[in-house]
Amino acid sequence: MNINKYPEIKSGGKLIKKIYVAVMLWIVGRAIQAASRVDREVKEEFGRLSDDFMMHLHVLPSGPGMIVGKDKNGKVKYMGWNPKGKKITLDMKVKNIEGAMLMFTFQESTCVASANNRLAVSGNVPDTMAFIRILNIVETYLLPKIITSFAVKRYPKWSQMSPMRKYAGRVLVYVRTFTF
Amino acid sequence: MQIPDYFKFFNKTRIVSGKKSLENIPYELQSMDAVKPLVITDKRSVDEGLVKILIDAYGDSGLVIGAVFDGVTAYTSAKTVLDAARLFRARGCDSIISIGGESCAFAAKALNLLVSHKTEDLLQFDSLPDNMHLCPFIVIPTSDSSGRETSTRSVIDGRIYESDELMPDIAVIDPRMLKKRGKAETILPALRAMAEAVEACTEDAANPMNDSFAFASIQLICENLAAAVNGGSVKSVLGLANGIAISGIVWSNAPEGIGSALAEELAVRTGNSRELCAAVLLPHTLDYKLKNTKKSVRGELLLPVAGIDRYCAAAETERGLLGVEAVFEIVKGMNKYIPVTLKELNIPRYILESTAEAVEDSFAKQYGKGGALMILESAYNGERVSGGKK
Amino acid sequence: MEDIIITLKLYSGLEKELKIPDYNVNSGVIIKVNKGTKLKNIIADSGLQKLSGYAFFSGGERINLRTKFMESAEISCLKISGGG
Amino acid sequence: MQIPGYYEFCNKVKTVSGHNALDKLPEMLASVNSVKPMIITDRGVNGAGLIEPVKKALGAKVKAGGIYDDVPADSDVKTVKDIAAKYRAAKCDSIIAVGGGSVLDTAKGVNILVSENSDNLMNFVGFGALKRRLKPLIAVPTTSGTGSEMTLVAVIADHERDVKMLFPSLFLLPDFAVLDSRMTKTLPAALTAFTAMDAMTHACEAYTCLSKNPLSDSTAVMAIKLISENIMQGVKKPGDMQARLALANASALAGMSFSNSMVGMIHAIGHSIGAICHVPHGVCMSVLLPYGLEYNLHKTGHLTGELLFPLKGAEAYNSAKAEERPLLTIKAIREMNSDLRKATGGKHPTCLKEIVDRDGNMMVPREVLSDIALLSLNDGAMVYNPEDLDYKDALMVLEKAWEGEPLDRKKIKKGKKTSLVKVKD
Amino acid sequence: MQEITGTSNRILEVNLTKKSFSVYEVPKEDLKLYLGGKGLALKMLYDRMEPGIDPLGEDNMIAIHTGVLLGTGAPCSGRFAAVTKSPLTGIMTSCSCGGAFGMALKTSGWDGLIVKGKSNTPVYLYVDSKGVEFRDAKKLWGMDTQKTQEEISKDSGGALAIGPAGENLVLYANVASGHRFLGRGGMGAVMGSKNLKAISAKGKEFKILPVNQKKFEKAKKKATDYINGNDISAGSYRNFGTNANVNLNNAGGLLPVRNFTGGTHGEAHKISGEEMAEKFKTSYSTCKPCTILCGHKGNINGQMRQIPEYETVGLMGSNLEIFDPVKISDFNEICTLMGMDTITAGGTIAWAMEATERGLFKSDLKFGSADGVCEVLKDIAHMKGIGKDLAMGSRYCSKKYGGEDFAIQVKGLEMAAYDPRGAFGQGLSYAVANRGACHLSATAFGLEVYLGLMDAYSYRSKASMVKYQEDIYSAINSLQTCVFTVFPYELETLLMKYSPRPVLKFMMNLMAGVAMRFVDVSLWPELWSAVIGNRLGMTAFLRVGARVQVLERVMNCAEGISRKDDTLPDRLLNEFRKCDSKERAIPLEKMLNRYYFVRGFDKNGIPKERTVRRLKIKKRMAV
Repeated sequence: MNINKYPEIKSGGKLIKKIYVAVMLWIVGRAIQAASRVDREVKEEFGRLSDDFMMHLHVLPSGPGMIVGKDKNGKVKYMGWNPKGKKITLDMKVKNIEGAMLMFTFQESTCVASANNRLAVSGNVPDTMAFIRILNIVETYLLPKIITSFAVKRYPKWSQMSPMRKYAGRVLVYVRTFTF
Repeated sequence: MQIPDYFKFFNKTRIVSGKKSLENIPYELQSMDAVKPLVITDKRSVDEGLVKILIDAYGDSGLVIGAVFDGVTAYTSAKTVLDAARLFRARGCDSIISIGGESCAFAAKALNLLVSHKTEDLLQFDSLPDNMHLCPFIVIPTSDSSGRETSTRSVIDGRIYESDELMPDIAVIDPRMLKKRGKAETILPALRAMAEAVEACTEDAANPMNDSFAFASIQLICENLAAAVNGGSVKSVLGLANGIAISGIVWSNAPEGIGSALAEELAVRTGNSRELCAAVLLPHTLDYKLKNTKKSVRGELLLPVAGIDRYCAAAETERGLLGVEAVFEIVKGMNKYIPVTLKELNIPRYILESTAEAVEDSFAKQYGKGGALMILESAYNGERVSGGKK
Repeated sequence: MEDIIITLKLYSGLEKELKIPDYNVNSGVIIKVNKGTKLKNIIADSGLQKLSGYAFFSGGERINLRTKFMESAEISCLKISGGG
Repeated sequence: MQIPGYYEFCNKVKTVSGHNALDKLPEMLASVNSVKPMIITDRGVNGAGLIEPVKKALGAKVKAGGIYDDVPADSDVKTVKDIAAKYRAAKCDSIIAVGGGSVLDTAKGVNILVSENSDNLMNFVGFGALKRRLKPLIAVPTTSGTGSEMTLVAVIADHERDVKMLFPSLFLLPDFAVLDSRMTKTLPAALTAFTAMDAMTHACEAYTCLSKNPLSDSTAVMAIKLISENIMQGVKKPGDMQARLALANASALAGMSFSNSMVGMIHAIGHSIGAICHVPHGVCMSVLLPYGLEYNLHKTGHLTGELLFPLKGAEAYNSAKAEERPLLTIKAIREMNSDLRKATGGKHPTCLKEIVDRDGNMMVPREVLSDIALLSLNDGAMVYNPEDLDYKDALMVLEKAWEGEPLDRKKIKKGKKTSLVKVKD
Repeated sequence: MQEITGTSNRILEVNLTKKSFSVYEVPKEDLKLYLGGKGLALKMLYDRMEPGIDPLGEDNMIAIHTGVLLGTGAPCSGRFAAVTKSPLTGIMTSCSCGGAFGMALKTSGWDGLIVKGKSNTPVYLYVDSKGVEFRDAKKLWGMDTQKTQEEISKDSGGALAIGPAGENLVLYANVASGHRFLGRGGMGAVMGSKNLKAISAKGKEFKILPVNQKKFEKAKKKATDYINGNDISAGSYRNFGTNANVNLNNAGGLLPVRNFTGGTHGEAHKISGEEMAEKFKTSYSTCKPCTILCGHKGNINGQMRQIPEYETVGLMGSNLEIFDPVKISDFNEICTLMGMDTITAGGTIAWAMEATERGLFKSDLKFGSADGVCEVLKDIAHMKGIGKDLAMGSRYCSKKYGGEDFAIQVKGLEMAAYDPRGAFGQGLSYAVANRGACHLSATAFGLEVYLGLMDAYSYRSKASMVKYQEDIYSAINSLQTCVFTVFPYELETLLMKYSPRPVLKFMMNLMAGVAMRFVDVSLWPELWSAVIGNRLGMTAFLRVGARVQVLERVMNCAEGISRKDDTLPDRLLNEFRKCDSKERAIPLEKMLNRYYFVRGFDKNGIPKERTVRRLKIKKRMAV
């Protein structure tokens, strides 16, 4: 039985998926920053978080990531993808690129994803819960109703989010996200 | 619910099942300090592209697969394991992944024994301690799996190696690995797994933990069997595979029943597959137990087999009988695709007698002198055991 | 055209027919032929007639008269038998 | 039993159960080749003389490396550090933890320090920090409820920095869980009731929350069946060993079930009440259980209906129509709470205002409900609850639970209805 | 000396339990459909025996039929056939043998013999024209096969006898007649289980005359000319016996070496027929009468001994890596005296050597060394020590001790001395042969390797070739004449002799089914119809072969045989011979599907209703 009949196999790359996730992370990151200025509830949520709050959501092992946190004077900013030089208080790791694809093609909502053990979160729990609520609100803004109703357990009814607030908010968030 | 005075229960295998579960493997391996697995599989799995699916799932993980050893054959021999061990050491692997049916898992477990103890001789492992430190071992069941992958046993060259530590660390059940099979090839592993689960929970020393696993396994198999055989929808095939994997755990935690002992002996003597013999003997072992043993068959069996509504609708005393009836329905219902009596297999009578004799003594006190032979005879022509109480 | 070495092994009493003095079973008859010659010509040189009754093998496989030899090889020539 | 799209199930603990399962201790120690175990317990357990059977079981052959018995009510870093120091001093090679949830969490913390021989717990926080098997750990639970012998999370508080450290890792699962009925023989009726209802809540929530899976379901049903058949017996006649063993098994099964299928809002709110009003965990659970199920009826009504079978038996399940079953289940749980209240002579509460401490004053005043609601929103368990909860929802549930009346289901803001059974409002 | 023209058609039915016998008249219809020999013997058992009976039990029967040609002086017609249910494989086994018993029985006025029941004391039968005498065999019990025959041949022309192996129920014990044997499948054990030590026949009471003397003489002359003209029968066989195959198989990579791991070996020429002929100065010692003269005897260190046949040399020589012809002859002598099948004994000992090497089995047998083998053979015959297990065959041992992948057997019968990985058609023939891994069911390697008419490493049209050969061999065994007549009678016919080889090769490779129809097999039916009188055409002759094959398959399926059993041992499917650098695996599944289609079986290998009906086999057992 000669050994070299059974060669070593290097793992390939999934470039397209990584690009797609990177773009989505960039959009969501900027959208969070936009929403923190536009939406009252998001502002409150961030208000409750500690001042040096710095969240880093990235895909293992070396996939794309996004960092959102409060800068020196407490404003919520999207801080790109490189964690060097930043003190991360909440580190949310998605176990593999396929898990990230499931989340960002909205086949699995954030809650279902963490229920299915796709995320490995280290950092204190209250911040995580706050971030999940923020993410739900941002998704309501970013995406049409049909898609978000999959991604969220309960789509905010008329009472919680008046249509005026939703559509105006959506416009403002899009504007802020795509203007530098 | 009767709790035995003393019992032990252990399940080392972590079940990860469902969509995109294969992609977890790189992360899981790293969390067990392993980076370079050796994949043990057989030609059929390679031809069906299952190995290719795993390699794609490895994409973007940055990890390396030590090698894919596809030399496992239906009969696992020590030579295959030694070849795999040499490859394992040559590539400097640190963990093992097995893709395929029973024989791949057996070879992988034996390989784990060899490389963890750094030895070349399998025969020195006569009785295995329960606390060996083995390499991380992941099993990926496929459509050929019949349950023994997730059990504590490995059979190499006809020799049995048994230890709690041989159970795989993780069983990854991914729908992409469950290729469509012919009707008989789908039914037989499922019925064998069900036979083992039914036997475990109708044993005298059944304990609540093993019962809950057994009920889960039986329910998964009974609910999904018909759908998996006819339509073969992803959900039903996945359900079936889960039921089969859980039955391996149940089997490892229960003493060997008369049904599986008879099936084993019959398979060795007639060359039929173990799955087929187990499937044919299952209803008749239960039928005999119902009528001829003191403890008879417990009512709770009806719940996983027939579902909660039929269970609650049945009267307390009738449940044992109805449970056995339900099992008969399921197994005999499959007679369009598989033989359901020993007569259809043309098994000569003298082989029935010698099989009964071989198994008789170890079960005599529980099932009486002619018990084994009565089971085989009723399984021969497919009728119910006549001479019993009812 | 460089030469290649063919070792001819004769069985089933062929060495008697060809009257080769003190034929050694292990080493056989060594002939030098140039590369690419067909089996037919090799046989002709060695003086074997009535080709139809014999079977020729090389490297564990049956070869026919038109097989060409590129590198040196060993050829066994035998009379056909019937099994049993 | 619908097979979920994705699930994970793991319980690597070797369960040893029986009336005198502890006699098998030397055998267990030998199987993990440990010769010098260290016993960790708390004053209550030691005082109740529950350590004697353990020592007797160890017998002459095995000499315990030392007994450490002043683990505080909720474990903290300081205790863990000096137990670890004692462990190293006595050169022990395994830990036997005898006690409730906090003793076990402390033991897990100690095991991390001694196995990785470091003394800073901080660098093991979070996922994937532990990479190798730790030294052997044998868990001997003395309460049949927390099920912490089956869970993979250890929670250790750091009082100086007032933060709770979470250590979720499969390597923290104990090697053995010894369910010996003698350990719970002396448990008073009220405590038996709280802990049994705690296990019941674990099982019910595991059956209805998001990462529900076949194995968690069947272990949950088995646990509920064992509890509903044995709880009254266990409370009325503490001496009945068979009931004790059944409750111990039920709590282990419930632990096995919820450590894989996670729990939802009831635990989230329960933790907050415990944190703010220091009410024992089991007490909050038994009160909040019916409210949790009511709140999620439009999402998991059919599952709640299925729970009627293990709770009240086959006849009750069979006689009720599919639509009625969920409400009957909730009614059955409320009845159980009131029966327990009678059996424990008023100690078992049926609503938040009835929770009283030893000397009779109310532990959960009304005005503190809003803080509890706010705190519960940030509890990790909220993720797994089938329905979202915001501040107002949580407050509404707490108010109703305080009063003791059933939820007004019209007020619940309902997301996408997934219950297969149309429960009439 | 009375006379029988054609055949007497009278069969003796002996019941050992009641010690009684009766005469059974073979109906004309059966004679037409099954001719005689193996065919008729099988049909007689098909009518009388139930499926599922214990081969070593009282209800098993042995049917012997001499066949029509025996006693007429036709070339190579000194053979008779016997059929029983084999204790080794649990399915039907049919053997043919060239010993003197056939002639003695035929010339005592009987065409065949059926033995039923079981005698409580050791007994032997004495047959003469009047009937059967049951004589006490207590003093014969324990004697070896040759001594027994001497004792009882004082007043008889020929005898059948079992040795100690048969008495101790060794599952592969054989039955001796002179120094020829009913070899495979354990017929000796069946006689042993009936306490039947021997059967002897007075003989020389009748003279057998063919109905059409003139036509018979013409056919006989033509047959003799073909045999003497063909250089396989007159050349290889006559000069070197069956051991002419040793060098041929060694060159073609078919020789079994070290339990079928290698295909060739440098020292193989030491045990070849050519060198043995010179060394032992061999002379003829054959069946009577025989024209090919393939059996030889020689002076082996001082003693005149029968030269071992090729199968014995292959399986007890090269397969054990023993290349000393004297040692092999010693093993052969022990097996002859004890009465054991050398092929199964060789295969089982080879398994034992490899299992010992791997530590699965405790014995001091080693490849390449002959010491210990003689003792083991004696232990097997007397069921002592490790012999007790080895006496059950390599399938039983491998299931008990492990090592099923290198137990080289199919359906329980050890494989003959041809490695199928060198001739894929032979692999299919082994898998589907009714008796188990037997080479006399279809000698596919003859066409693929020896004559080189087909590509040995392709699956194309191998199924139809194997079916054709199975049919013709079964038909020949139903005349009862020697199967070695296949080469002279077929190859010497005008069409085959003078058609150019490339045309033959092209036809055989691509259209084997069609090409086969052009082969002229008229000589056998000519001989048969000359003796019997009624006409038998070539196609009818081949249909008899097909009928016998399918009947045997029906009886085997009734014992539980199906596609799961039509396979080859793991080693031959998944490992490769040392000499095969291209590592080619046998495409068994493809060939099997095609064979079932060509044979008229269903996907699971069970004969279809239509096939059984068209071959006019009376439906008797549910299959």
